[in-house]
Amino acid sequence: GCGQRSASATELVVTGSTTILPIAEIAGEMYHDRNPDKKILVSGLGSSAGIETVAHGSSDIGTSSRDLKPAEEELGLFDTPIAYDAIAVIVHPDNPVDALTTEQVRAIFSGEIENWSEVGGRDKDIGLVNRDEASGTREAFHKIVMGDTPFDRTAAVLPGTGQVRSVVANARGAVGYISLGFVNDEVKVVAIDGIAPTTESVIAGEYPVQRLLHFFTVGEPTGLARDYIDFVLSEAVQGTIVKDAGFTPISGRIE
Amino acid sequence: MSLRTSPVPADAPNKIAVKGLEFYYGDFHALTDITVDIKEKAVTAFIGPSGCGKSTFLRCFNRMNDLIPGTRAEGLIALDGQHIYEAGVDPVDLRRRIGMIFQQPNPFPMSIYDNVAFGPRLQGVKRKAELDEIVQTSLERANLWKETKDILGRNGLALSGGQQQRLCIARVLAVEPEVMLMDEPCSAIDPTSVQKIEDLMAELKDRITIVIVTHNMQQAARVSDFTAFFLQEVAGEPAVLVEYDRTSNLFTSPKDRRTEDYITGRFG
Amino acid sequence: MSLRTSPVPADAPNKIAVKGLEFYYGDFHALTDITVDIKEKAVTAFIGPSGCGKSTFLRCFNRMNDLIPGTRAEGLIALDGQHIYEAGVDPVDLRRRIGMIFQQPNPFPMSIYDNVAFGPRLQGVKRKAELDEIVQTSLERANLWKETKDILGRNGLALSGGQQQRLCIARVLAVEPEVMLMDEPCSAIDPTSVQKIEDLMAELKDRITIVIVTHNMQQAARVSDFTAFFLQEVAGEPAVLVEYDRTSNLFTSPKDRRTEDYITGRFG
Amino acid sequence: MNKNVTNAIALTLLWVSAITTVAVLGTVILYVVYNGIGELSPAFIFTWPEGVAAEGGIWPTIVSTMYVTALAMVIVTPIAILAAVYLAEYAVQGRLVGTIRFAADSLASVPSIVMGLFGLALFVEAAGIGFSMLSAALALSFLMLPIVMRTTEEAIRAVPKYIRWGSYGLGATKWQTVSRIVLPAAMPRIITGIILATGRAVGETAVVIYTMGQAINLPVTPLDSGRPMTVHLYLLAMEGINLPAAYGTALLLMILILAFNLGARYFLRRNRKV
Amino acid sequence: MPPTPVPPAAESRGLQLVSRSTYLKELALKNLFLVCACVAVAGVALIFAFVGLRGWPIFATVGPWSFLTGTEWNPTGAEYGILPLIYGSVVVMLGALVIGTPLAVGTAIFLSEIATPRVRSIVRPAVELLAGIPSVIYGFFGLIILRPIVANFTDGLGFGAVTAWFILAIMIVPTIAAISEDALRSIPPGIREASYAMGATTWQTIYKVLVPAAKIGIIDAIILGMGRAIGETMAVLMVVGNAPVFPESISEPIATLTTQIVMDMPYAAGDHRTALFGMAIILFLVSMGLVALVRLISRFQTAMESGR
Ligand SMILES: Nc1ncnc2c1ncn2[C@@H]1O[C@H](COP(=O)(O)OP(=O)(O)OP(=O)(O)O)[C@@H](O)[C@H]1O
Ligand SMILES: Nc1ncnc2c1ncn2[C@@H]1O[C@H](COP(=O)(O)OP(=O)(O)OP(=O)(O)O)[C@@H](O)[C@H]1O
Ligand SMILES: [Mg+2]
Ligand SMILES: [Mg+2]
Repeated sequence: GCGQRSASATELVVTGSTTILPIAEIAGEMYHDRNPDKKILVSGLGSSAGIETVAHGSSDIGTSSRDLKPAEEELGLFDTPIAYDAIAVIVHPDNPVDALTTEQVRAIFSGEIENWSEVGGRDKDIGLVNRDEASGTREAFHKIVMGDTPFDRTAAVLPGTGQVRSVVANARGAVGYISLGFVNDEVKVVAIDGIAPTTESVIAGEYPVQRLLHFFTVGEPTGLARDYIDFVLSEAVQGTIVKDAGFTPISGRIE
Repeated sequence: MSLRTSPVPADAPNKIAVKGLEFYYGDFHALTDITVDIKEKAVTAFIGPSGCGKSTFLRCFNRMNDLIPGTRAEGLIALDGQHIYEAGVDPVDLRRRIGMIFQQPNPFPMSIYDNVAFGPRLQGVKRKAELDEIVQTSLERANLWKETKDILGRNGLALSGGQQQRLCIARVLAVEPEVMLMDEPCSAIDPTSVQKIEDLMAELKDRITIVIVTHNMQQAARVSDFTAFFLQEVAGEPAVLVEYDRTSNLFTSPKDRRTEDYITGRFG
Repeated sequence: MSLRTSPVPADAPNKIAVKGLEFYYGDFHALTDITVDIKEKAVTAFIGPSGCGKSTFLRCFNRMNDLIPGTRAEGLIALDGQHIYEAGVDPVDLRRRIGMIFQQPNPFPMSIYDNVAFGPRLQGVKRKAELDEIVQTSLERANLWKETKDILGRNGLALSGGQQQRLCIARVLAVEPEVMLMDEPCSAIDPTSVQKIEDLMAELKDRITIVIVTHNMQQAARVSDFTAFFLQEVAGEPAVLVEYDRTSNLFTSPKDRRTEDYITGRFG
Repeated sequence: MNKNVTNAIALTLLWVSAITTVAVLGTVILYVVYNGIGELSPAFIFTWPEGVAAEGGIWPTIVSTMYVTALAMVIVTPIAILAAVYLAEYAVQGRLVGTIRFAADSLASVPSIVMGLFGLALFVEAAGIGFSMLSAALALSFLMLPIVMRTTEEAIRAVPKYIRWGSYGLGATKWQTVSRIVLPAAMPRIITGIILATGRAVGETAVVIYTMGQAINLPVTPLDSGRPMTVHLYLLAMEGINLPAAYGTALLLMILILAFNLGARYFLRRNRKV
Repeated sequence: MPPTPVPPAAESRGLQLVSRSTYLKELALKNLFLVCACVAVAGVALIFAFVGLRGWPIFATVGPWSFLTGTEWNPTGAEYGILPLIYGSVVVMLGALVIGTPLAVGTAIFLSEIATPRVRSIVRPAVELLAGIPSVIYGFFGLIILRPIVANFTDGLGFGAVTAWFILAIMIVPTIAAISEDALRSIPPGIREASYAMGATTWQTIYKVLVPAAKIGIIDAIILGMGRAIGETMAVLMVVGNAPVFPESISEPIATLTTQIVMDMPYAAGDHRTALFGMAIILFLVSMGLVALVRLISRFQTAMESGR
């Protein structure tokens, strides 16, 4: 940290989650285009760093893809959720498996289950597709689904959502996970614990593999921070960037 | 101008007969209307100024020119009466019968033994004893056995220039050629070795027909029975065979003025 | 063996004096005990079989051998009485006074004009008029002016071999050397050009001392006043100066048997 | 006959290997052209990427690539040429020259990822230049140095010794000979070498990814960061969301590289002197 | 040298001594050039200093032996064993060599012995252009075209050593072909002529005379191709699947030293980052070692040819 920032009227520092980085950054540019005298400086350091820097005042907004830990609750941070990050488990369209339980998904990704027949599918080896460790999607999937169970390390590791999707779309035995917003017709989405991931089930909080993306501020946001956050919550951002980035807009929840 | 060789009878048979040969490097017409008979078991020398096509002509005899893309030979060259440019003649087989020695000694970068055994092996000789025998005989006939019999495993490149040239001769002898073409075989080696190689030629011509290209008129006079003088009179025009005769005649009483000018050193 | 040149008086002064020269290429001892006087305004020819060190000796005169790492010269070479290997003597200045022509014509890859102007420019001549003057005179003296006066801007490499060689001579003449060293200047060019260059040498020797290395004994006989015969008798041993005399004497009545053998073609 | 059959079979196989090589090149080029040609438009070249999936153009990445390449060329050229002059004209074979050559060969064979980490450690972090054109250019110049050095040295050595002797024989000093005769005569080949090395730099990814940063930016000063075309292509390809843009970028990159290579050839053919 | 005094001739203008300013100028220039030449040495030293020093601590903390032979690469669990990565690098490299070498040497022989000048003027630039194509493009090509094909054949994902073999094999062809061709072309033409004149066919000339004569050059070429294959990053990264494990088959995901560095660099910190630098310095040492090997072999050959 570089000491206490005096809130500036023209410059806003946003740090934190790499998952949120593209939204915050592109929204920042759009904001700057509309308000040429205002500058939004965005950097991605990770969620913990975001929470820490905003708490210590070296940034104005801390972004985080996880909830506050108990120890962080006392920092007196104000939480503005800006989007849902729901993760869909995808398989090849020909795969007869429609639904899995969280336990089955965990067993598949930890390498315990190696054949589709073990979960009611054809007798076919499972081809695991994982994301790289720098990925926010992997981090979220790990936290929500895997818990303490490690990933199977023989899985192919791909550093991009699109690649995961196209690999799964072309290999009959493959299974992978991507942000819900990136799902298209090429792949088939599997219901988890009986709930299919849809915008509705996500907003209703029923779909198990999801999390919220947060903007944290010290106290309720004011001034430039308020203005920027409002912009991020507006349809201009929610309907475009948030969707493009594969997240589910929060606008459905906020009346 | 002393002839060390015993004279060849005038009615000696022709080993190679050339009639009306024209030779082209692509568009460049290098030789025109060459007609000459190479006598069997004699040494024939080709002389002439640089660039007049001596090497080119020599390389027609074993069709080495085939390896240069775009070359063309017209007319007739017959080995023992058979036209060598005829369709169906295998140049590979032809070259086995007509050995060649080059200006620069060019032993293969392998052992002395393997150098000499190269040709026989190509022909399928595999038995060690047989190869040993061939290698020894060939080296002996090339007067190189004494110097190399203890170092047969050494790389041919490690020999001196003169020894390398004799190794190349041994290599050719190992395939028992009927004709040996030598393109300035002595120009890159020391005088003592030259002596040895000239002696060798004198010995070999009892069994083999030899054609030698040389720049050194003294050498031509010393070693050859017949001499052919080539000349390209105008640059860019094809060269012709000016005079062909017994060496003793050509050097003492040339019939053509140009031959006389050349051998008395008025040009070249 | 006709001498086209008027005889040089016997008491002509020495331009270069060599005494007890030993020359080494690293470990290889190339020349031993060479003692010879090069007469001023005469043509001196060096002859001998290939590899006997003629070029090596010639290159000692302008210290070109300095450019080959590991070479060493011992003994004395004096130009106009001054030892050229003395400490502190600038080889660059020496080379300006002793011009050199090589076997292979070697014009610079630039225009004819720039080729000739190269030397004067090195010496600091900058004025266009002065350079023009020097270029014209030098080309005239090299008998090349007529052929090139309209194409001075053309690349020197575009000339024929014989013209290139005369261009190289013009280039050397432009720096007004006192001595001109020529290392087989005619071996790579056509007979007509050889004639021209030999004529040129006959003209030049009124003002310049010329030393020429040649393989062609007829040429040595034609152009030179004095001839030195070098020989390396045993391969690996240093070469010696066998005989040095007026050309007319050396070719008609050699004193040394080896010289006689060589010029009558018994070896080489 | 048996021998001739073997000969024919073997020669056929050699033809096959050569044809395979050419065919692979053809396939790669055709594939990229086929898929990328529809993408190419002035808008694609001259506008900025936008949005999460980088729609739009790739102008800043083109500028970044050109910028860093030019900078690296400017840095490497004088050093490499003078170094080659030393090796070809001045050096006497010895331990020092052996060391220099070994170092140059080693440098030429350094995996580019190692060069990238090196640039990161030295220029970006230790020297504090940060992710920038300059850091990337410096790292790239280490990559180009041995290439330019070698081609220049070969070019200098290809100048016939007779031409040098002609100059020395006229009383030129070493430097005069080198600067007025040797370098001008060798220049076409030297320039060709530089162009080829530059082409290599254009296509380099692993070095620049850790020295230039990845942020899309239009560099102005050497201290600005940016994202070169190769890195952009890598990210697009791996992200896999916007493949058309990836094809377009690949095609432009390939056109650039081919232009460098063919340009170098053409230049040499036109200007060869010795 | 004996200082024999010689009487000076009357008209001698005397030889100039070397001028001091010229001497100094030439000396200064020479030293400037020397300094430039030493930049290459400095480069190598700097790489050692900056990559080596950064990576050094991992050898100390983990221990060189367990770093090199540890079978678990699991940085989040603080396990830094790079044996699977070394294994991956070696497997990928060997496969590429097996496929690429015949192709490259065949092409080299074709270029130097068989192609007419016209054909050569097409094939040779093609080989050079192959070297010019950026590795990301090969990677892209491999990812989009080759991987699905391999996936079809193996009924897997298509990520793994096999895919990398084909891509890498193509990438090392130019290196091996160019150096082998140089070696073949540097055989004096007289040797070829001699072989043909002995009645050898083209193929006999090639495999009995030319290939043995160029053997050392071809071995050099293969070694340098090996270096290229081990060091290649981007193309491999895009097709191997990046699983730092010992795979069960050649068509299952695998990782190499280079790809793991790229995968981990964005988020690595602390020991993990140090380990990546440690891997980089190993790569550097290996590539230097290969260069040294090539030099050693050439020296050996010189010794061979000068006799014995
Ligand atoms: N491969 C070739 N392509 C085109 N022209 C050639 C080729 N080889 C030789 N020539 C030309 O053919 C002519 C005859 O050349 P050749 O080598 O046969 O002469 P030569 O009498 O052997 O000369 P030298 O005594 O110098 O060896 C020359 O003008 C030469 O330039
Ligand atoms: N740079 C060198 N290094 C070592 N030895 C050399 C070098 N140049 C020449 N020699 C050797 O010195 C000896 C004399 O060579 P030089 O070139 O002076 O002979 P030459 O009489 O001019 O021969 P030629 O008539 O073939 O030109 C030869 O044995 C040669 O091998
Ligand atoms: Mg010839
Ligand atoms: Mg000489």
